[in-house]
Amino acid sequence: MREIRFHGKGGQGTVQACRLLAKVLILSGRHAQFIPAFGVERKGSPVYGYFRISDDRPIRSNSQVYHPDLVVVMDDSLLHIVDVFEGAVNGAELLINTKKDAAELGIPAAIGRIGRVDAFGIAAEVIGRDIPNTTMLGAIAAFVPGVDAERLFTLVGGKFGEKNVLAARRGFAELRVDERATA
Amino acid sequence: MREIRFHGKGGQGTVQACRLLAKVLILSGRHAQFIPAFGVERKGSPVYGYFRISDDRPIRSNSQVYHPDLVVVMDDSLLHIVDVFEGAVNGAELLINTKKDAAELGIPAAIGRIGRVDAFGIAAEVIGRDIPNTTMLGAIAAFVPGVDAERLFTLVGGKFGEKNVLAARRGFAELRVDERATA
Amino acid sequence: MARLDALTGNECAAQAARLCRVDTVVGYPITPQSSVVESIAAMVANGKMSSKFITPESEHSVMSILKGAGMMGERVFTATSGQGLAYMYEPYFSMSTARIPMVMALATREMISPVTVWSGMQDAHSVRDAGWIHLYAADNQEILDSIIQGYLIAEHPDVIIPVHVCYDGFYLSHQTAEVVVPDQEAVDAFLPPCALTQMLDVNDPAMVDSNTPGDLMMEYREDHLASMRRALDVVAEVDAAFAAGFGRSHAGLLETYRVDDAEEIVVTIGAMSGTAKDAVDAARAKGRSVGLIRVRCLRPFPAKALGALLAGRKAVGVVDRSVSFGWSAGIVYQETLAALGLAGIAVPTLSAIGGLGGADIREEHLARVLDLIHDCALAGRSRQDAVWMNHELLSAQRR
Amino acid sequence: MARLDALTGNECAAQAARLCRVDTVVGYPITPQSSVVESIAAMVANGKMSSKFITPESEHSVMSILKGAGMMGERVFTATSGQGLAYMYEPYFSMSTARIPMVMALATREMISPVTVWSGMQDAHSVRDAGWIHLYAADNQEILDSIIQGYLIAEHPDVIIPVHVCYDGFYLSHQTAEVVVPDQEAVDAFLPPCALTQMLDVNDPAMVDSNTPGDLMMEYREDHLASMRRALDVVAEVDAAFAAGFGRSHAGLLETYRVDDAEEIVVTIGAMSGTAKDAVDAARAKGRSVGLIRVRCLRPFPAKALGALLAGRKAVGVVDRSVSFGWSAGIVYQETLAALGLAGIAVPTLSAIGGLGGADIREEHLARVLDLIHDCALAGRSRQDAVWMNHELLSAQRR
Amino acid sequence: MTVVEFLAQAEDLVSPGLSACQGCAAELALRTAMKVIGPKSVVGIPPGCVAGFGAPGWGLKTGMKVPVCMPLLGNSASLMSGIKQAYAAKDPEVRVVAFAGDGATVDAGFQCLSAAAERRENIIYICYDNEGYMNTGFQKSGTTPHGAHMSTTPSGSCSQGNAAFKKDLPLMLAMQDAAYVATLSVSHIPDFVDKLKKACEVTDGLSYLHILSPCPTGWGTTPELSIEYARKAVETLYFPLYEYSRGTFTISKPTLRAAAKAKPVSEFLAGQRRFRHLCEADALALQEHVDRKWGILSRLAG
Amino acid sequence: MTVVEFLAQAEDLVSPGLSACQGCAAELALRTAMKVIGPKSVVGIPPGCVAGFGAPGWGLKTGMKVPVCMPLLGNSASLMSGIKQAYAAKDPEVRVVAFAGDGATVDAGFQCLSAAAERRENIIYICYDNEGYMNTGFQKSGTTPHGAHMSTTPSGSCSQGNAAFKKDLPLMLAMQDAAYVATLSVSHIPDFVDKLKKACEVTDGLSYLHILSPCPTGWGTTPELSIEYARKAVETLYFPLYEYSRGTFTISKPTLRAAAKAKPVSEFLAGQRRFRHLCEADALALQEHVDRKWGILSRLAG
Amino acid sequence: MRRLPIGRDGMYVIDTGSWRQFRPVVRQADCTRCGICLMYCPVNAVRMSDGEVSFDLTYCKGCGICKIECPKKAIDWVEEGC
Amino acid sequence: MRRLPIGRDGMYVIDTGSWRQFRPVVRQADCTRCGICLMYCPVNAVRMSDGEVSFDLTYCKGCGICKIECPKKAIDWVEEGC
Ligand SMILES: Cc1ncc(C[n+]2csc(CCOP(=O)(O)OP(=O)(O)O)c2C)c(N)n1
Ligand SMILES: Cc1ncc(C[n+]2csc(CCOP(=O)(O)OP(=O)(O)O)c2C)c(N)n1
Ligand code: SF4
Ligand code: SF4
Ligand code: SF4
Ligand code: SF4
Ligand code: SF4
Ligand code: SF4
Ligand SMILES: [Mg+2]
Ligand SMILES: [Mg+2]
Repeated sequence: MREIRFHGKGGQGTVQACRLLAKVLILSGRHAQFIPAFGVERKGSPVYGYFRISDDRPIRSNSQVYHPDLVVVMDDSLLHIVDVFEGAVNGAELLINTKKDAAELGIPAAIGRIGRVDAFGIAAEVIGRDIPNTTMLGAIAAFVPGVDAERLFTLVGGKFGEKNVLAARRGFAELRVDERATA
Repeated sequence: MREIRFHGKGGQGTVQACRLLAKVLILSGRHAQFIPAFGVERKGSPVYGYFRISDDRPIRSNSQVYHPDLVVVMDDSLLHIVDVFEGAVNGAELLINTKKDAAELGIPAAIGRIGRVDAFGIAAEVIGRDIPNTTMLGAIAAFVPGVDAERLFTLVGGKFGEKNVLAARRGFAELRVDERATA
Repeated sequence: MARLDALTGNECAAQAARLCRVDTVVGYPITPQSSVVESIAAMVANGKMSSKFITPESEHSVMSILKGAGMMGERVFTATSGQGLAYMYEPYFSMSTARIPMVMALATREMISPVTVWSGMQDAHSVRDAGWIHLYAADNQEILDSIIQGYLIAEHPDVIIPVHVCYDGFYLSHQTAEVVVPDQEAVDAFLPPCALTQMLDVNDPAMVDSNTPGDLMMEYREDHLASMRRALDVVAEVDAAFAAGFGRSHAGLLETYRVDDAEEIVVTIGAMSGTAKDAVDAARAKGRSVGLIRVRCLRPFPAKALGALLAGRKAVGVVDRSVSFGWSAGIVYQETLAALGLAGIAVPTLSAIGGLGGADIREEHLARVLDLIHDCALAGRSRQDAVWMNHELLSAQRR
Repeated sequence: MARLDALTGNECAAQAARLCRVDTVVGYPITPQSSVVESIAAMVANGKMSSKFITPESEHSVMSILKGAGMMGERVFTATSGQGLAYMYEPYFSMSTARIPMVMALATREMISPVTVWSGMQDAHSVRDAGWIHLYAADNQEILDSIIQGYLIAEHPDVIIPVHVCYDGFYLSHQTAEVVVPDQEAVDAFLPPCALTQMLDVNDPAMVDSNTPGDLMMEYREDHLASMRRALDVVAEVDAAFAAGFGRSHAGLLETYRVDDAEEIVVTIGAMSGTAKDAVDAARAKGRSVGLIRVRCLRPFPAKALGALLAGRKAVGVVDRSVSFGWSAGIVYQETLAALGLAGIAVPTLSAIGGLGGADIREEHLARVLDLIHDCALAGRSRQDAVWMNHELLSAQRR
Repeated sequence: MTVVEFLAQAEDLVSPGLSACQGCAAELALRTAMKVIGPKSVVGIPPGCVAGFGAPGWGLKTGMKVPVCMPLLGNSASLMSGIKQAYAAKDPEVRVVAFAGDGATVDAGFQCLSAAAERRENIIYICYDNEGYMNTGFQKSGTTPHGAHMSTTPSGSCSQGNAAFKKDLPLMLAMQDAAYVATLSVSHIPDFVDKLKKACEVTDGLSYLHILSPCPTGWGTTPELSIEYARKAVETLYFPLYEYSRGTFTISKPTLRAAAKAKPVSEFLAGQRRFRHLCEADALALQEHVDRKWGILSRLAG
Repeated sequence: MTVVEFLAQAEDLVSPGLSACQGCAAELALRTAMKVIGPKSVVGIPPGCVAGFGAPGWGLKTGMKVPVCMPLLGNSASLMSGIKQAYAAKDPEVRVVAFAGDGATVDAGFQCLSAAAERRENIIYICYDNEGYMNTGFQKSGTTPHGAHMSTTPSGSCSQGNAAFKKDLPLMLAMQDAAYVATLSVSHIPDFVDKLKKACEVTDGLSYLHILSPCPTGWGTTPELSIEYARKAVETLYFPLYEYSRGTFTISKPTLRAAAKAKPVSEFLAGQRRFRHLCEADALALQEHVDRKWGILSRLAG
Repeated sequence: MRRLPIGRDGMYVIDTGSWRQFRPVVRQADCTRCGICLMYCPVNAVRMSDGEVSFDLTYCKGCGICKIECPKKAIDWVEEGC
Repeated sequence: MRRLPIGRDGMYVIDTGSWRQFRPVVRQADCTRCGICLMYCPVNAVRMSDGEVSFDLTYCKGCGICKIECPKKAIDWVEEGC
């Protein structure tokens, strides 16, 4: 079982991305579950998503994720607003939309592998709007083992249109990964 | 404990009479209880009243009266519509508003003492309307031992006015009682 | 000086509201309660009572206006029945959870469908978990006294929960009986002037009742439940204080009648209890070892006290004027079972249901129920199906 | 052919309504249910579903329009939550007592005050005695399947009672999970076309739901209760038939998990059950002898079955997402106590309350509750006060 | 066929003996309306006098010859909408009728009535307006006139009766553009029958018919004067008769005639026990209200 | 003092940062209205966007500088009546205000609003009309215009969006003779401020203010055009500005100007995503509805 | 018993004729058969057949409306015998 | 805890300035101080003091209404730096 926590801001399409990711995984025969956090979701306010993936047995827990193995951050400005690493297990991974280098982000030592992608930049170029979700989906497909990327692109196309497929493909391609050793 | 059942028709003031009778008894230091029956009370439809009097201990029962010691009939036309004697104990008494003789009324053998008064006639004369209730109250004071007649007249006056006091007084005076032996 | 009078149950409720000097009454007519609010309207119109009287377009508004006035710290009152209670259910619920300590009279009524306007306690019992305190009166005097007690309970600083004073529609609401009407001075001495918090004050702006996250919500509920637990004592304390002041007690949480040595117990609620005492006396006269417990306070439920009273009995029957659809039995019966479960005692039980939709509960019915309780005691086993207190039960008896 | 999909709980409810070929859906938005009726509106607007869709001005009207259509013999559907259920309480009650066998989805929600739109089962639990059958789903697949089962149960000629399919607001309503969507043919084979009585027919004029005297009212209630008792079997039978047809069962009335040899039992309801199974496994791994019972059917309450399952255990804890204000404990707990009382068994018990107003029920909470159940078992005594599944409980654990 | 001929031959669809008070105009309104609406209809009668006097039946017996049910006090328009929509699929010609008191219409059931009008539900909604909650004991409703003594607005040393003014539901529903709106009086039966016929013709929305229905018991008048009081209400413009449809208001003939030489509203008030305590000023306030209302109506129709 | 000067110096009684969408007219309406109403006031905000964006606060924090509470969706006018009547005894000058969405006003809360108007409760009831249930996800309300695509009246192969027409609450309350009724637009702030001042003056009944409140998120427009859409609504007579008091209707200046050369309603519809699917016929139906309504209003004011 | 009660038990009928204290009697000579009494009778108790106006006394409640409304004052008011 | 929550914990404030993608900037030279931008700003973020118009950027959401409504087109639209 893999537990993932998503962090986004209202308006960045985090929930839609998570739902689509769940669908990709489920249609690929894996078990997946997504529970959005239930606050007042308005443009700009922090948004949380709790995600579980399991290969062996169906997922039974219906609670939020408190000890993520992976933290996905849709917008690096969240680093200043929310403690995105709260409760993360030692050696947890991070996937983040950022223009910056990993070193600039002040990532705690407990975090191991780090994926970075400039989703805003890509989205702005490809879609013309700064909505990072589809680009991030592509990056996730590259970062998380076992996500069927082609199926993902197909579903993205069906749901968001061709430009977003391009964004996802670029997210997939432009992911930069830093491996770090943790305690 | 004395259990009384009243029979009247909607519009004849049975409930008001019973309430007033209860008050007279209670103010005289006796225990009394009146529960009206709960149907659709409209002009002309049969109306029931359940009444209990006790000299010794407070009344505890809150059910209807099924085995009356006394049946009060506000209008002898009810004899054809309702079985006013249903469940009456052997030797029960009857007080009835009627112009007729006791013999004409077809009263069952189980009924002992019978009181009769022409309440319609008196009311028509005295009040100018055929509402028998205050006349019957007077008759009850004459028929039922221990009802403080003067107090009753006072309360009737306060509630219904002087004409009705006259009606009550005439009901009191013009009651005719037939004593019958029962099995 | 206290005055002896012959009053209906509804008049008792109106007199109590007057004596409690309520600030605002909001009333909407419904059978069998209407004469409560009508009596109050008449007293107000004639200067015999100084509260405001408002009559809006529905019960949803009745409770909503009361909530507004209650948030302003007023002492408020209303009365309703059956469908009226159902129609106000949404604001009714939020009245208790907003902790606005009013008193409401309920002349109980069966719920439609099919259509009825008559007696039954389904209305009250079905909303037993909406956060209110529920007292059930057994006679007219108790209606009057319980409303006075109700304000003291509701406004008790450890409680601050609204109180529902319930009484059998028609059987009490329309019954004329002897009642002692206390005088104003005595009530004033017992019930201090209303000193509730004014929640909305332009000189001290505050926000009341806004979006509340889960952790905080849990705290509110925890406090509500703690206050309810405390109310178990307060109900008893207030009745004791009332007895001291007025010379009449209404038994606090549970009334007991000839239970001390009783092997068999019948549990009742409301007006049937008086009739049932007659039935108990008759059974005792026949040599039966039976006693009666009347549930006066259904919410909070005096589970421990009831469990303690039931320990060691040979059988317990509960007579209900309502049904628990989920248990195919009566609601007070279901509550009593839970009290047994909590106490961990095994007592054969029986549920008897009667008096729905205006049907009468006769002494004969109750006598038959006492027989059936005795059967349970003899068999040492609970009765499977509920006993229906209808014609068949009486014919069965005759056979 | 059945189709695997990733759906929210609300989408499952909408899909189920479509598959059941309901004639009329009346919908009013409320968080967290809104997307049920929105999905249906969209399917209707796009010709993917052929029922009528009506959206009136309030929930009182929602249930009233449904009652009208239901009296005409239509198969009808709606969904609501929290305040919506409260606002429709009056017609909601009369829907069951008029014996109109619809199915309603409820994305459960905490009741205000204070204001909340979040999860909790207070809405559903507080109306448990309004005559409906209540099923509680534990995951999205069960939502979909229970609604399909619901129509078969509701319309079963021995039942004819509406069914409420409840599921945790947000935690399921907004959860995306894997769901098998059965195909129309399979559902058609399982659920025959609606053949309910048209009560109002100009060619056969009849009167429906008019003034009813007490004796007759008693007969109606007696029949309702008998049908509820029968529904206990029907719920189980229908689930078994469903399993035969679709290869999935939802455990009928009560789901059991590792109970066979368990000395200690935790009773759960709804979505927390999955999390609790993880906690049970963890406790088992630590050598604890613990099992889980999930209440799927709260109304009718499977008291005997539950009592039988609890006999001989060392302790039982019940986890609630609601409170019984009158018991200062949880509502399923109170029901469980009554089951113990009925069975006449003494088992130490504990009430745990959590997840109110959107608060999360974490595996850690449940682990702690299992510890406390164990304490009860060791002490051989029930725990007095309810356990609040909040931060303090977790900090207490850490200490 | 004259109106009298029509009424003489039309089947009475209501039980011949129901317990309405002597001289109850609601009974007349019900029987007459049902003669026009005819047997292919389903009727809903919410709590109130008409339900109370037994039109929906009692126990297992029915009070009407057409299918009849009893909505809640607050849901008639919704319940009947559900019935109509379901019936429309089977037989669109079946008329679905609510016959509701003023309390069920302008108070507890107003919201859902307004919503049904908005949804253009094709039902016939008839309000018999006896100006109070009569069945429960003569309490004030939203249509109770200013000053009336009712049991929740009693006159007394501190009160002059009802402080509010009569709520004008027909105008409000016209402002909502209900398909057909009309006011009817039992004193003008040809007009009454005519409007009911029009309501039966409507297929694209809700017809709202508001009938002034004198109540001798509640108003404190003798039973034989019920029609006379209804007539006075029309002649004093206390209750103007008119129709609304598709943006157009039409004043009905009896009211046009009355307007020509309108009598003072005091003629309507005289002799009613509920107005016994009224002082000059109250009567004046009522007259002003009537004048203002008539002003609005004439402008709308002009 | 000019209106601008007044607004510049008046205290903003609302939290400076609330989570209304960018360009939300309801936020403007709330802040502006409260500047006029002033600090001696109690406000009730039922569920809806304004409550959702935090004006009543969150957790233990408040969103306003005056006492504020949150009624139920269906009881604002009643709850606030209770507060006002209680306050009247302590300090009659305190203004009691409901600030409610169209859903809370014309749908679930309509009945109690109408009843409060009838009782002449002295409250100020403000409806910000964004033409839908926006907070719960853009569903149709009673004021949603004909044809609009909303999430419960979606357009699609079998549907052209909302079948009903916008319910006209201000006219309905005027027919009920509420003490003061006015329509307001955020595009005409001097008129807006003026009407609020008048509402504050009323002491003998209910003031009902109906504000058209463009919602960029729900209407599918860009945030910067909110005022422009409100203006177009006035200029096309889609939303005429007027007042009612004591039987008299007065058309407000901006609408008098607009009426002189009214623009077609299609100018208001253009560019809104909710109307994207509309065909010619639908637009025509809307135009006809607007014309009919304007006809009625001009007759009333004439 | 699942269904709500239907009118199969027949019609709910009250013999309201027994309420009467006075009974309407037409003076046929003065009656013009205008039908106004029929139009206004709340209980539908007026019959016009064979050119004569009569009353269904099983149900006529004796309200007096026909008497008042008759333009010819052709209806007499006769007290019911006790 | 008996009372419902009151605003004693202070005011509920969100720094909505962080939502902005573009920021309004007045060209003071073109500005006539007519105050229209102030009148229409939904968040009350326009300040007119010392004869200058400015914006409270802590809360200005960058909706663009002031820009559109300014009769002098005196407000520039500047993208926020990332
Ligand atoms: C929710 C609810 N509240 C109250 C009642 C009680 N009630 C029954 S009829 C009625 C008044 C009806 O008045 P109206 O509609 O004018 O009919 P009328 O009795 O005057 O014929 C009331 C208040 C009810 N049935 N339901
Ligand atoms: C009884 C009830 N039903 C449904 C809801 C859910 N609900 C909350 S806000 C809302 C819509 C409010 O619409 P409106 O008043 O127009 O405000 P807006 O969101 O458009 O600002 C609804 C339906 C509720 N709170 N209470
Ligand atoms: S009280 Fe009035 S409306 Fe009711 S039945 Fe009697 S006369 Fe008719
Ligand atoms: S959805 Fe519309 S009304 Fe609601 S906050 Fe956003 S813009 Fe304002
Ligand atoms: S109203 Fe008079 S004249 Fe006309 S038919 Fe009747 S009795 Fe004859
Ligand atoms: S007296 Fe009345 S009931 Fe009898 S016929 Fe004449 S109008 Fe009809
Ligand atoms: S609207 Fe333009 S000109 Fe007017 S004050 Fe603002 S910036 Fe200056
Ligand atoms: S951009 Fe919008 S929020 Fe910012 S100052 Fe201009 S109008 Fe106000
Ligand atoms: Mg009426
Ligand atoms: Mg809105």
